Amino acid sequence: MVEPIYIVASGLGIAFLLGLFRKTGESLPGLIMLLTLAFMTFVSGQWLISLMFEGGTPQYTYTAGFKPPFSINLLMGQSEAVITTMVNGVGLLGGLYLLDRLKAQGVNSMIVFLLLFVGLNVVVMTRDLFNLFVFLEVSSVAIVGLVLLERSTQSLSAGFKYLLATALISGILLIGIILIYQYAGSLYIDDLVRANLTAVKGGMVAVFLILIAVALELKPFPANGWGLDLYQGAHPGLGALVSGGFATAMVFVLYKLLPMAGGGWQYMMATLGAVTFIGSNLLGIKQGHAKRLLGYSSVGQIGLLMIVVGLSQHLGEALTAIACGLLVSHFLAKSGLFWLAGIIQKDGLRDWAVLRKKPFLLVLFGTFIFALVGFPPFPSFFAKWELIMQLSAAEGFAWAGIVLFGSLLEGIYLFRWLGYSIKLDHQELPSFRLPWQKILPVGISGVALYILGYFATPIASGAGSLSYLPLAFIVLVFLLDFLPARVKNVLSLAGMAFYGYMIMPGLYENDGLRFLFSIIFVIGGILTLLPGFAYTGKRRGFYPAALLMFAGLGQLLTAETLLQFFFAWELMTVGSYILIIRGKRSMRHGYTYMLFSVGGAFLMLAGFGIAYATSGMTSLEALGQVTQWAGWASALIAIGFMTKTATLGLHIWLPGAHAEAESDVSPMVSAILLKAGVFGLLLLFISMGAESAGSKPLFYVLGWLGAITALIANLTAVFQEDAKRLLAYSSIGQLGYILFAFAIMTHVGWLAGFTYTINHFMYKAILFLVVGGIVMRLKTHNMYEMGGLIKRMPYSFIAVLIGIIALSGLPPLSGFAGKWLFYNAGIEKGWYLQGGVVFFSGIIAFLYLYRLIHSVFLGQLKDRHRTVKEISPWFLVPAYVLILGIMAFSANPEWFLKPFGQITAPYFPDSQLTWQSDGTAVGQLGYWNGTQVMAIVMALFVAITLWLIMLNRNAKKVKQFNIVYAAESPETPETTHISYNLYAGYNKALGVLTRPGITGLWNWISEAVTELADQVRRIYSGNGQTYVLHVLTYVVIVYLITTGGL
Amino acid sequence: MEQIGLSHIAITTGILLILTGLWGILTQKNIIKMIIGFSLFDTGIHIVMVGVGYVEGKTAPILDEAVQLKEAARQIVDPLPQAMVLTAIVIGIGITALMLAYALRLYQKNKTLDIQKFNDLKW
Amino acid sequence: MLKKIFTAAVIVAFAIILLKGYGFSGPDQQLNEVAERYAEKGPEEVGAANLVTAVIVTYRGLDTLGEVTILFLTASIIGFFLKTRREDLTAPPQVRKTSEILSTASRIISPIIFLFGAYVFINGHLTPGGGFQGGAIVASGLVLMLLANPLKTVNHKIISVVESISGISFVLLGVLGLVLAAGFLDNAFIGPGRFGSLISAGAIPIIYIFIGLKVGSELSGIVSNLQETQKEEI
Amino acid sequence: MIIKIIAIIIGLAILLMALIAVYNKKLIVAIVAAGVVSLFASVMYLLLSAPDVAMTEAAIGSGLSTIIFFYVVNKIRKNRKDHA
Repeated sequence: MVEPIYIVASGLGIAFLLGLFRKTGESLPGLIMLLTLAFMTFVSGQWLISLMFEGGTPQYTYTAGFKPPFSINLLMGQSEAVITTMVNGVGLLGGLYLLDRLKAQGVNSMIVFLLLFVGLNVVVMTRDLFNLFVFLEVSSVAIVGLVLLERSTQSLSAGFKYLLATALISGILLIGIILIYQYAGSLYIDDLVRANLTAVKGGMVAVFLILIAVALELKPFPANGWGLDLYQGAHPGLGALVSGGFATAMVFVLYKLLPMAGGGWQYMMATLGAVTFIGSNLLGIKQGHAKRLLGYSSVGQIGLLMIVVGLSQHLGEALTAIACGLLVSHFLAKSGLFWLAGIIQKDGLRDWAVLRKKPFLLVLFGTFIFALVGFPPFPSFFAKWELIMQLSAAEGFAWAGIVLFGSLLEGIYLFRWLGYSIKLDHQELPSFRLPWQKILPVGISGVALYILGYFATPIASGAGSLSYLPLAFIVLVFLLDFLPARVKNVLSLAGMAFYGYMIMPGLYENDGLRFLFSIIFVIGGILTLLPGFAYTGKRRGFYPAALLMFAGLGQLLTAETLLQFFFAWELMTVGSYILIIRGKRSMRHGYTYMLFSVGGAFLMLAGFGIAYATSGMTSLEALGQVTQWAGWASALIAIGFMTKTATLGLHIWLPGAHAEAESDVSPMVSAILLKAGVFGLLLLFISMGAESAGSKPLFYVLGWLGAITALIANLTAVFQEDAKRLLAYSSIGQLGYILFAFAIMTHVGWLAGFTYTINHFMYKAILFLVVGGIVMRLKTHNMYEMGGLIKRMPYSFIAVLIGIIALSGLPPLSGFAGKWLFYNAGIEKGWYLQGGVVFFSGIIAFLYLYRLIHSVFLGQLKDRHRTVKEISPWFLVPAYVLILGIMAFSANPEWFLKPFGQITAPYFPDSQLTWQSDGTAVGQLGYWNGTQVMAIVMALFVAITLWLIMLNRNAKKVKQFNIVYAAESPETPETTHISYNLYAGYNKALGVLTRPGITGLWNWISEAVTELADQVRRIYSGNGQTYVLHVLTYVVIVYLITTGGL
Repeated sequence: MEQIGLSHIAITTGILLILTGLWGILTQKNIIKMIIGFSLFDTGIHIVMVGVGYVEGKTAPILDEAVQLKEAARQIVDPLPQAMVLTAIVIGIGITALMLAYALRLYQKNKTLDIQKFNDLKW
Repeated sequence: MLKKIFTAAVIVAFAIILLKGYGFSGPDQQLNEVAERYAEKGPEEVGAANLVTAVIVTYRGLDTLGEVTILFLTASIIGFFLKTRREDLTAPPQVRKTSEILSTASRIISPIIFLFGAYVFINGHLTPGGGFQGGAIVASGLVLMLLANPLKTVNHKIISVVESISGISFVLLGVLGLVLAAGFLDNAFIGPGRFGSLISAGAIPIIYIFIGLKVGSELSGIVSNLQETQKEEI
Repeated sequence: MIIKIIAIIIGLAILLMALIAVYNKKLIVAIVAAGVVSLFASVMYLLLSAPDVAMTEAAIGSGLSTIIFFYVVNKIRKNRKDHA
């Protein structure tokens, strides 16, 4: 083992040595510098391995061999090893990244670079307060020096402001140190922790000054203008070092020094962190400059870590894991982002669209963004989970709320940024150079995030046997992304089939409910992947995303613990987000979808926190064991799920997302993805129980919500001109039915719910597949630009016809079964009014469904569509498979409803449906025989069809432009096409209900937040003197708050 | 007068000097003046530090004929704050020099020493 | 104006915090544990008559190393920050002629100042003074030379070689302490000598010489760089 | 007793010089005043039995520091003249 002091000695010695190389050229010194950093990394890494995995003992180094407090001592313990390894690692990678800059500036700049890391290492290891001050100065001065790697006026003024502020801060620290020495007679941190200085009046001030100085070094909002200017003005390579290296070390210093103060002070620090986390992320929303935005985000993340450190007494043993998880994610992601900023050299967020030129950089960018917000499989996900769980367990719900709210704010600007880079239309996308020494650090950061994420899994309670097998498969597909789409499609189908083979038999044996959903998720997945064969080219990124979504969906079913469930949920979100944003005009919709998903997921997480806290369990059963705040937990979780089911108020992401998605993505997200929300709600409902206290009002509210959602959504669907948008609104409405049915919480209600769930899956998939296929052929979504397609696309016509009959709930098809059960259940429950609303919305559904046939397939064929071909068989085949399903359901409902009954029976044993031997179902209010109805209607249908064909013989054929019969102008269909604004009359009467009031509300909220951010950020006047005043004022105000007066 | 120790006088002077320095830093628009303010601020801190280490009526921590080895602990003032101040003074000049170098370059770039004029980075 | 009042209020509040922190209790009567131990054991453990030196070089040697590092850093930063353009150096300088008296005096006095500086840092373990003070004095000698003859450019090569060699030696001496004696920067790997004499206190005089040389060269470097700086090289 | 009175006088001198340093319009005067503050401070250190610190303050605080200030201000002036 190499003594830790050699980290310092080698760094310093080599730095001094480099002074001799000033005139000899820059290549050799550059190499020496990197080798030294590598050596430092090696030493600290060696200690890391020894202390973490081999049970090594911490190593103290005393100057001149005297024991503290008489000498300075350095400690290399577990946490020190972790932090120094991180710091040195970023030094090594950052040095490589900046090498060309450093060479251009000469050997002196390399000396400065090296000394920055010597300083940080000592800051981390030292146990002496004054020594900490000295080496903190070394680091700060080195940073000020490295600012000069860029010689613009901006970076000069940024460096000067930084220098002013840090000079004041270190002065405050020095005053604190001398006061500490006065009261404690020692500078040894362990002595000071023991001395209980806050009990003495002056000692309290001393401790306060030390801690506030350390806090200020973390650049707390709002006294951090100088730090933000540095991030913005300096070379991004330095930004990475400050954010990844300096801030990391300072968080550790805070952790090291905070025990000097008592409990109340720790809350103070957590409060400062909370203000920083929320404030900084709020201001990020308005920020358009990439590096400054990264600055805001860095500061915010450090605020989060301040919260964690401040609340350490509540986090118990999990503290280290949580802090490390957050720290390492932030460290890797933020350095990576700064390095990326340096590579593409664009300041405007919108200009990051150039990343699209290099897909692997885009992937890395996405990785960093997801890691920052805390998505799986990154360490931050597990850390954030555990943080929320532990905070909840300590009943710190407000803190948990703050953490989640701040994270949501962060998500707002990070995902907008990601959206720009994936999709923003950009005039020109200039290419940029990619030197290997710049790519390498970014790549390593990205890959390290995945690897560490894998190893960080046990941080979180309830991780259990989290399966990474599907993820490994996705990584494989991702690596094969260069292959043609068809090959990848085969591979994906094979993967899905194998996955289904793995999980479905087990579910079939044990759990009907999950088996039912596995049919939707896995079989549905396979069917909706088939249309992929219709695409040519590579479809980069499609398959990993789709598989990610399906893996998430599948793992929802196999999850046994809360964490596994949440993990799967987030995977599904990531996958579906990428799928959705792939659409041509989907940037905004993908963004909205992501925000609602993140917000919903955080509410869910909060609910899970309550469940974990009150039940003490990590398994999914915890949801049923909530002893306290049950109403809160249920409501939070329910809202979380309802963001996926797009219940009214939380639906605004859906129409755009589904309508603009690619033709084969729409059925995936509409027919399948939404069911994840339904599944979640069912789990919740089951664990809540119909009769438990507090549940009833919730179900009542949910029932109404479902009914109103159905009404408004169906009504809105009626007025759509865009076929896919129409189907999207229809989905919202259908999900409203499903919510309503399940909220009834009776046996029959649930049967209705299941019937709707499976049927909506089938017919919505059919409709979206066929309409998607048509859109692919015609290149338009607008129904008034279609028409007469029955002649060109007869098979599509039949599929849509069957789809809408099923959807409308007319006998004989399966939709009728749903309706019948539905009214039975509603009446039985006594929900007449709600039932009436639902009934009314069912009638409205006819209006829009009619349009799908009338405007698309009937009428006159457009001139330009005269030669259009039938839609691709790859769309038709899955649609017809699903039609078979509908037919089977319709012909013999017993096959389906009986298993549904079995699923439902354990939860609602009363008032079950009874089945007679001829397949007649008997409920409380009547009976119904699907097979007979089917037979009769089929007979009628055949008869009528034959009669029509007979009549057709006498029909008179006319030319299309025979004006007597064809009252339309094919040139400007908008104005004269009969199907344009078909329901204008209804719109006058009922349109008021479809005014986007909710959208307006959300818009208003978003504008208000943005405006607030814009106002608040004006405190950063850019004047260095004002920044210094901010720092001093911050000290005074925090003192006033802490001590309650002067 | 008996109640007031030499260290009290020094520390009061030091604190007032700190405040004067801060006032200069926060009110002077000229960058050079601000730097002077910082140098006063630093000197004030140093005086406070030495004042804290002072023990009434004792001699410098240098052992020679005047200070017997055995008696040392009862005759000298605390050497540690002095050592810290030495370090702090040297650090201080480093920072001052750096600030001045910045001031020089800032002037050469913008032809002004007014701190308010360097606000192109904000918000 | 409002801002000034606000500033004043903040400073007054800060003053109150400081006064509370100091507390103004009665005058200290005795040393705390740490200082007492330095006083009692210092001469024996370290061998330096000047206890401040003992603390600086040995007990808290790492601080000193850090401090030297900061100066080194500053010198390096100013070095690459104010890099001079070649043509500026060759351009005819427009400097006033210095008086004959000053240049003559500097020729005589400068070496004396250098000698005095050296004396101060060599005797640092016995009398007041040491590496920093000596180094600063050496640098002032250089300033005098520059004042007397502004055209004379200081030989950076020598400065930087002295700076580096003394820095490395400092670190190496520290490591020698680790290898040969009790710990990093332990001065005891050289015999203690007779207490109070020049050759005593183990390696302290040697370390202080290097500190003195280093501080002197660093300060000289800073001063000469500031003196020579021209328009920025872009 | 005498020492305390001297200390008070020096303290007042320090503060007076500091005010001059902050408020005098002429940079040169301000710099000299700041140098004098350091010089008085080093006397204060002597009174406080800190000869080491006193030497350092005298050499570095009032000596070198002032010189560096001068150099820079000179440069700036020359620059201004060159420009004008």
